[in-house]
Amino acid sequence: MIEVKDLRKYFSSGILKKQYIKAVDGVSFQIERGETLGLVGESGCGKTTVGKLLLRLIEPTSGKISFDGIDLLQLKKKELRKVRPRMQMIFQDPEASLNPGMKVGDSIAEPLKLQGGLNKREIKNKVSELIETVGLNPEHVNRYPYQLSGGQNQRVVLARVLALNPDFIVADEPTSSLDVSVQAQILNLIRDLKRELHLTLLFISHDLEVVRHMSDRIAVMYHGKIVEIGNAKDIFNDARHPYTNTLISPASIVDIKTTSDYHGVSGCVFYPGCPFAAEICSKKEPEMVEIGSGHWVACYYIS
Amino acid sequence: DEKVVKFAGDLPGGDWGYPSPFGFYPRGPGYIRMSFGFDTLTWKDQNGTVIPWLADSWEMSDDGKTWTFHLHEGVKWHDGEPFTAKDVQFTFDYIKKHKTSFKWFQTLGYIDHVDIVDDHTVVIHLTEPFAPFLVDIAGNVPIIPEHIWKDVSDPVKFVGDKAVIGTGPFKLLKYNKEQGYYEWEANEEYFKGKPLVDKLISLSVNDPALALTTGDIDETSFWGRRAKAVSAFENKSGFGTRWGPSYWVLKVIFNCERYPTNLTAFRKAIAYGINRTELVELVVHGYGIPANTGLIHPDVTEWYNPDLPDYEHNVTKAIEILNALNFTDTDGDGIMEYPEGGDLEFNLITLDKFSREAELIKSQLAAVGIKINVKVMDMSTVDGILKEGNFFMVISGHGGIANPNILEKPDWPGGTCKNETYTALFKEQRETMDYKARKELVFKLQESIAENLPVYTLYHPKMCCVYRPEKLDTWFFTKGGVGIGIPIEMNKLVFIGEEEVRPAPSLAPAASASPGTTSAPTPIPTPTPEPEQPGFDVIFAITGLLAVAYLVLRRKNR
Amino acid sequence: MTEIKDLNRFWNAYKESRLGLIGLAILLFFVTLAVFAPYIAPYDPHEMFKPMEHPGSDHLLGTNDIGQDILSELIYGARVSLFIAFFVSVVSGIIGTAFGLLSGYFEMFGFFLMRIVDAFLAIPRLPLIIVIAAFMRPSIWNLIFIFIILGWPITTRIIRSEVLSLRTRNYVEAARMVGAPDTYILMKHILPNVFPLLVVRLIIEASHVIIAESSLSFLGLGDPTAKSWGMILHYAFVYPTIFISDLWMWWMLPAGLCITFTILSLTFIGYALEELVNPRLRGMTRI
Amino acid sequence: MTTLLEITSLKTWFPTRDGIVKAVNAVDLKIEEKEKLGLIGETGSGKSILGMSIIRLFHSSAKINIEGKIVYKGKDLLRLSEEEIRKIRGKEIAMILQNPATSLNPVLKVGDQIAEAIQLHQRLAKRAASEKAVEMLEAVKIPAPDKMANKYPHEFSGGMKERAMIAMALACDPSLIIADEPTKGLDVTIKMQVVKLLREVTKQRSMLFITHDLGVAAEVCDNIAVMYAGELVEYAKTEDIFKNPLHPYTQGFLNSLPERGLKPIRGMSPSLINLPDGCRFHPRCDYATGICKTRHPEMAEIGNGHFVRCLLYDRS
Amino acid sequence: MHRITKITGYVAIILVVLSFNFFLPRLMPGDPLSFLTGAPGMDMPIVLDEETRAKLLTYYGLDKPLSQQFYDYMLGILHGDLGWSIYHNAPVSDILIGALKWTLLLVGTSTALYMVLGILLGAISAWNRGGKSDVGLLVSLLSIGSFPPFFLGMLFIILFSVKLNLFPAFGAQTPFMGYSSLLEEASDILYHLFLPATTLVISHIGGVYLLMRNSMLNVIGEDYILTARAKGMAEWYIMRKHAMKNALLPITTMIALRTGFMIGGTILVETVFAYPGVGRLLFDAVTYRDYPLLQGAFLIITLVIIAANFVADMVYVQLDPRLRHD
Ligand SMILES: Nc1ncnc2c1ncn2[C@@H]1O[C@H](COP(=O)(O)OP(=O)(O)OP(=O)(O)O)[C@@H](O)[C@H]1O
Ligand SMILES: Nc1ncnc2c1ncn2[C@@H]1O[C@H](COP(=O)(O)OP(=O)(O)OP(=O)(O)O)[C@@H](O)[C@H]1O
Ligand SMILES: [Mg+2]
Ligand SMILES: [Mg+2]
Repeated sequence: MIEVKDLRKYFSSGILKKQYIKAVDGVSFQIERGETLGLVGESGCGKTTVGKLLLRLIEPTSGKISFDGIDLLQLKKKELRKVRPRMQMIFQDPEASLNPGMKVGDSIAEPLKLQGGLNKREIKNKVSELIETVGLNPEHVNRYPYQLSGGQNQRVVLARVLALNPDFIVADEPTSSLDVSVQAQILNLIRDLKRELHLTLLFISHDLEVVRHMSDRIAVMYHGKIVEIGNAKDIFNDARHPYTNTLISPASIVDIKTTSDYHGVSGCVFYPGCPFAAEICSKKEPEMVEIGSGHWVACYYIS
Repeated sequence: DEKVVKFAGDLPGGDWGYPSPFGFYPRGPGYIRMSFGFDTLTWKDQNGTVIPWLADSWEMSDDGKTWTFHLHEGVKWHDGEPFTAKDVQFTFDYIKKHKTSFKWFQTLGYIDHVDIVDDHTVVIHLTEPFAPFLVDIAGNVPIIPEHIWKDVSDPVKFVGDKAVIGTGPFKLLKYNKEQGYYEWEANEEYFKGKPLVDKLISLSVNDPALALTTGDIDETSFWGRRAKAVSAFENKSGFGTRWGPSYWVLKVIFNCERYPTNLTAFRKAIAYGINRTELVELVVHGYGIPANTGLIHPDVTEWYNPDLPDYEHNVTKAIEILNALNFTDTDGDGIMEYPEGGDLEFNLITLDKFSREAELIKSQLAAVGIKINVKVMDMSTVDGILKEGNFFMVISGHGGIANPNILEKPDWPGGTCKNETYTALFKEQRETMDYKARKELVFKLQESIAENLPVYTLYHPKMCCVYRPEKLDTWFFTKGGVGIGIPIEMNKLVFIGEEEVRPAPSLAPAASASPGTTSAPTPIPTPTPEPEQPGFDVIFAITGLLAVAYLVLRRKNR
Repeated sequence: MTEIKDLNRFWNAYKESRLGLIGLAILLFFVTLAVFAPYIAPYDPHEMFKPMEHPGSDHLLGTNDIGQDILSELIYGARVSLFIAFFVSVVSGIIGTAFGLLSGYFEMFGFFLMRIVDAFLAIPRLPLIIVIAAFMRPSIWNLIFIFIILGWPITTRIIRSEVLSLRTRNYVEAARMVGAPDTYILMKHILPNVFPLLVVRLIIEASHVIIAESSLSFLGLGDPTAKSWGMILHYAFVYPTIFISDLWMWWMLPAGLCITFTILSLTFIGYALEELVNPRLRGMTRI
Repeated sequence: MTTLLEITSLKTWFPTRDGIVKAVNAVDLKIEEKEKLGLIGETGSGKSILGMSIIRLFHSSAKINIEGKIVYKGKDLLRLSEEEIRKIRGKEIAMILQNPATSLNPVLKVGDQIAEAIQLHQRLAKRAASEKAVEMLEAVKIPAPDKMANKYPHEFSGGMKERAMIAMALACDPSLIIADEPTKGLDVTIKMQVVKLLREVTKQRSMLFITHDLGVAAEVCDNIAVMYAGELVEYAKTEDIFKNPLHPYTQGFLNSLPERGLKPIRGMSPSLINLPDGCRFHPRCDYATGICKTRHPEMAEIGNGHFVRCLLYDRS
Repeated sequence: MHRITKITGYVAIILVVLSFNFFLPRLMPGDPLSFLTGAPGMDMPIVLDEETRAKLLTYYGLDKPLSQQFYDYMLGILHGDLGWSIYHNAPVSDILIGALKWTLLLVGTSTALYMVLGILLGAISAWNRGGKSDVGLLVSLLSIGSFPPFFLGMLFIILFSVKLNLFPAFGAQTPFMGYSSLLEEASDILYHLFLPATTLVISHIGGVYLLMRNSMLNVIGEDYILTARAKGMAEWYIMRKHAMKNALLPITTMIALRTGFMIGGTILVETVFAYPGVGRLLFDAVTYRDYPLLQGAFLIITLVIIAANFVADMVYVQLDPRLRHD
């Protein structure tokens, strides 16, 4: 369904002397139809950027993204607009995802209106249908986002995303701003909807436990690169990359050196903080190596 | 005790330029400040009589082209050097050479060369006879010391102590450009006697009336509508007032090349349509008089032609004339139409300061059926427009109307009204050395203006100086204006004590600008500067009535 | 933010601010004067009576140097001053908003436009007004033109920075995701959300314009044929005895106070609105 | 063990335009010397307000009504004058605020921010205070502390900022530390480092540890109090809470954790302005009976220091 | 990086302004000789013949083609030569310095005063928000700030000069007082400065006050203020040390802009009090189409504005450590 090859996104700053932030630096993966890929990694490692790139909300520096056989990056603006409804994104902060000046019903109806083809009645029916699907009451339709709780707003977002029957959804930390019990509600909802509607999902989170519950496969990101990818089980039971290990049992590794200056590193991105770092790690970037079925790791220590 | 007199002018700002002959700004107050330090060959007294100054006496050749001056002996420059004929010769040579540097250069072209006879005698040769020579050249050009200026190549840029060394009654002590302050001290050695004041200070104030009450200044003058301020001082103890004319006129300049203002009859209709009395009453609150339609100020009796038509306000007549020109109000909207069709409507351009006048004229002409749009612009823009000839009517004013020279271009600063016979007449006048004959010609010039109306004059404002008599009580307005006609109470004679320098009648070889003749015209009796007090109540009553009448008329027109 | 959308809610919130209500009341007073000037004013302001009358039963505030009723001048002055202020703030607001939206949304355009705006903002405002006003015929429309020219860059800048932040809001991205065209996003999602800010800006601009107009008039660069408050002050200031007599009390003072109170009302309203718009300030002062 | 702090029927209410927000509603709580007490509960249940009430630390914009008693070392903190409570703040009771990224003043050097409290409370000279600040940074394991003391907050990483906050709290050697979600927003790895550090430095002190994160609470605390809608609903030893949660809310809370199967509590948290009658939790409770709607349960000891506020366990 | 863009920006702006004030006056009607030769409404008509006119044009370099004039003008500026004022008949730089020193004195003192006062009052007001002092300050400062400066100036003259006779109504110095000591001179200058400076202070203080108050209100809600309080710091200390510094950040640029604009904007106050200064000079330069002076005055005003911005940037960087190492 989704195939990403060597995707890169560098943010530049400065005019005369360019400075690059390598937010995403050579990321490749695939997601099968109906599969959920979990993406974990520490804050700022580029997870959101990957998600936005997949939907072409931002333009990549280089790389290739194909969606259902379509080369996304070749599409013109108009063609893109046609493809877009098939891929949607749920953002971290539900309040910020809704226009504060619009009633939530209008927010949900908006994609339907833009898509055309439906008359007002049909739209209205569809909206109430969606509202029900995500477990809201019909009365909520006429409220403004500030009149709803965070969890309810996230449901509205979900309804809005579902309005267009997308095939592929990027869920970018959809519950990180919510309370545990609300989080459970939303995550369950997403899981159920996914099953019912045969959605393909990229699930982004920094919380490993959450990802574990949501995903079939998991990719671990560190500073713009994927360092390990594999089945959820494999990652949890047989984590290979030192960074993945620190994520799974954080207490086991103490005091990884934190350095902000990883962009200058020519070798392994994790090298400055790695307890097993060898000389070679600082010189050359490790390749992805398949060590089990569909389980890939980029680390010299392992290979 | 030092006697200090501080004064401020009525015009805004106090900076009139560096008071050297080449540094002052080319406006009246600038020249006056310069004249405190520098003397001319002749000068004018209160009556406008030309009196000996640096020159004790003079003679003119019969052809009017050669003038011999006998200089006063014992005159010294401020630095102690003696003043001689060489300085006079140098001055004229130098000024001719740097013609553009001396701001009042208009008449310099008449000077051919200057010869020295002896240390105290010079002969000035003119290129052609020039009737107003004694006033416009001998009484205007400041004599500068050769020993200082001979090495100065760009006089405009020459400033400093040396640049202000003259023979005048005052020596410049300090000059502060940005604050507009001048300070002079008396020249103790002055050949006409020690000045009455030890120090003279000129200031820039925001409100002269206020500064006068607070004692920041001892003298100032008010002009036109601003003379209203005088009423606050008139009966106040500790203040004296003195009224005088300002040789200034406000006029409507017509475009004589553009239809319809190129039609003399049309201009006359406008003249009849304008109510000048109302203007005087309303805009200058009565502190003025309806102007002489021939430009020359009525106070200047030797040149003023009293028999000119004055186009007394007459709406019916104005309409008649217009109708005769086929301008009629066919559609009954109160506005006449061109014979070709279209409303008779055009712009009246003026400066910010005359906007009240323009508004009034607009409403007056509306009664005639002419629709005026008032456009107010800044000085330089109006100047540009006048030069381009891109206008119908402009309201503008100027001074200098004590001197027949002003008649050269009656529509100055416009330039659309060209009249060959008039130009020839003016030239003839200028070369006519006989007073009576010249006067006749000047009368004719005025008649021509009043008849042809290249401009229609509106009013002459009055002026009043208010002063503290305990500081100085000798202020007077000079008839015909100081120098070439500056209407100001600052004739330097004021500071010297008039009596001492008033020439013995026998010494006066020529009075006024009637050169070469032994028969001096009978001295004009000194008009006691009468503090004119128009009966305010009456004026206001009239004004009120007029206003009501005007309103009634206007309503009717609607 | 949302409160502005919901008028009732907005008004309820606005009512909380006593300053805002006072401001509104004062402004309404002047607006009423302006709108109903012909019915309120005792005379035509151009009509001339006896000049320099002291206040009396005929002329409550006396007459000016050419005999016009000062009270009537003041009442009609509200027309001119308020008209200029509101016309300019609305037009420069529209231009500024249009440019602000476009420059905030389209990067290249924004970059170039901002350079122009920077240049405009670096040029000293009052001197520039003086230069332009001196060169152009001082008429109301020219003044309006000048003020618009000088007003839009500031609005543009304010709107732009708001758009820049709105543009990255998730709901804008969400709209893009469902295939909304740029114009739709600008009009539907961005414009309504910059609106509150714009209103505050318009109010502030209006008060700037009133000051600027009166300043220019005071300097003699206004339209001398227009009866604005600034022009009344100008004629009063150049009147020779204004400072040494009591004239100032009925000639200068009322006009000055009219300007002052109008600006005051706009300031109060602007303050109250800003309190609504800026959530951090909201409810801070119950005055 | 002696009691360090005893809170009795503390009420912290906020009168607002819409009504009174009863953020803390009759809470009784005791903290022993050297006890690490955890306070958990969902968002908006009043945990932070409870913590802040202890030293009367509020944003100055708030209108507050506080009632009850907070006895610290024999003094009722609520009766102290503003001047006196200031002497307690930072010196006796220190607070680590929720968000390290915004809780450090961006324009002051980190070292100075630590030193100013030392200077104030221990009456040290500026120099000495600065030296002490460096020591504190060293104690929280910040590399090159002398250099880092001269840096500004933005030059610190998230974890370092949290350490700096801890150093600041420790600076005057307080007896009690109130830590309000010190690990919020931190990455897993860094979070664990911070937790470890906290455990180390509070060995000799008491701590009120407010958190969302049950895993962390389990690591740090001796006892845990669970808060719901402004009240305590359960109080027990840490293991007891995890192994044997009694209150339906606590159970539901634990069950909604991903590792326990993501089973959410139904319904929404109540508004603190219009609290439900009876048991505050009854609208969401699976075990609620009729009486729960009307009778407000009291905190009752079920056994061995395990308290719960639920009618299910009410023996009376 | 940021700084280089800024500097290029400044240079670009200066260039724009230079060309703007070179070309604008020349495109407009009227020429600089008109006042020399008598212009409408002046008292002495002077009729200028073509030859003299040509000579004058040559003298002032106005006969050359525009491009050449522009080149000369730019070259002159590079050499620090601003030209020769036609109206004032003096070097433009001398005139400007003469006026600028008064303007700077006026702007400098009043800026310092209104900034310090505005910032302090704003901080105090925000700190006691909702309290009596806040409401009082807010209403009174917003009110007095609503007076147009020239109107305020006139009221001051009437009150303090006419009625009470406490302060002089015009000028920057008592003319030719002949000071016996520096102290006397200074006090005389201050005496004259009082009314104009007060006018400026009053008409500007409201804006700064409001900015500071808003900014301070934002800061007061920040967590680090709570942190400081949690440390037991005294209120006034927190306000001074923690809050004000942060609150000043966002308003430095605004203050700088205002200061810059004041240089040209004092013209109103200068007019009312007949105070010598750049504004008045500029006004006259426009009236008389004195190209060199106009150019010079505009350049100086722009330079001051840019300098004010530059200073603001520097101050900003000094205040905000986050920007210091870029
Ligand atoms: N528009 C942008 N301009 C410049 N830098 C950006 C931009 N967006 C993101 N970055 C940078 O790219 C990096 C990756 O950002 P991203 O938002 O993808 O991280 P993340 O893994 O989603 O983090 P988090 O868990 O905090 O959401 C960060 O260093 C961020 O600062
Ligand atoms: N100044 C205030 N005015 C009115 N209500 C307030 C105020 N401060 C806090 N509250 C309310 O008090 C309740 C308790 O807030 P508190 O911050 O203690 O929650 P919490 O349990 O710490 O939540 P979180 O886990 O999100 O930090 C919340 O509903 C909050 O809205
Ligand atoms: Mg992210
Ligand atoms: Mg909290």
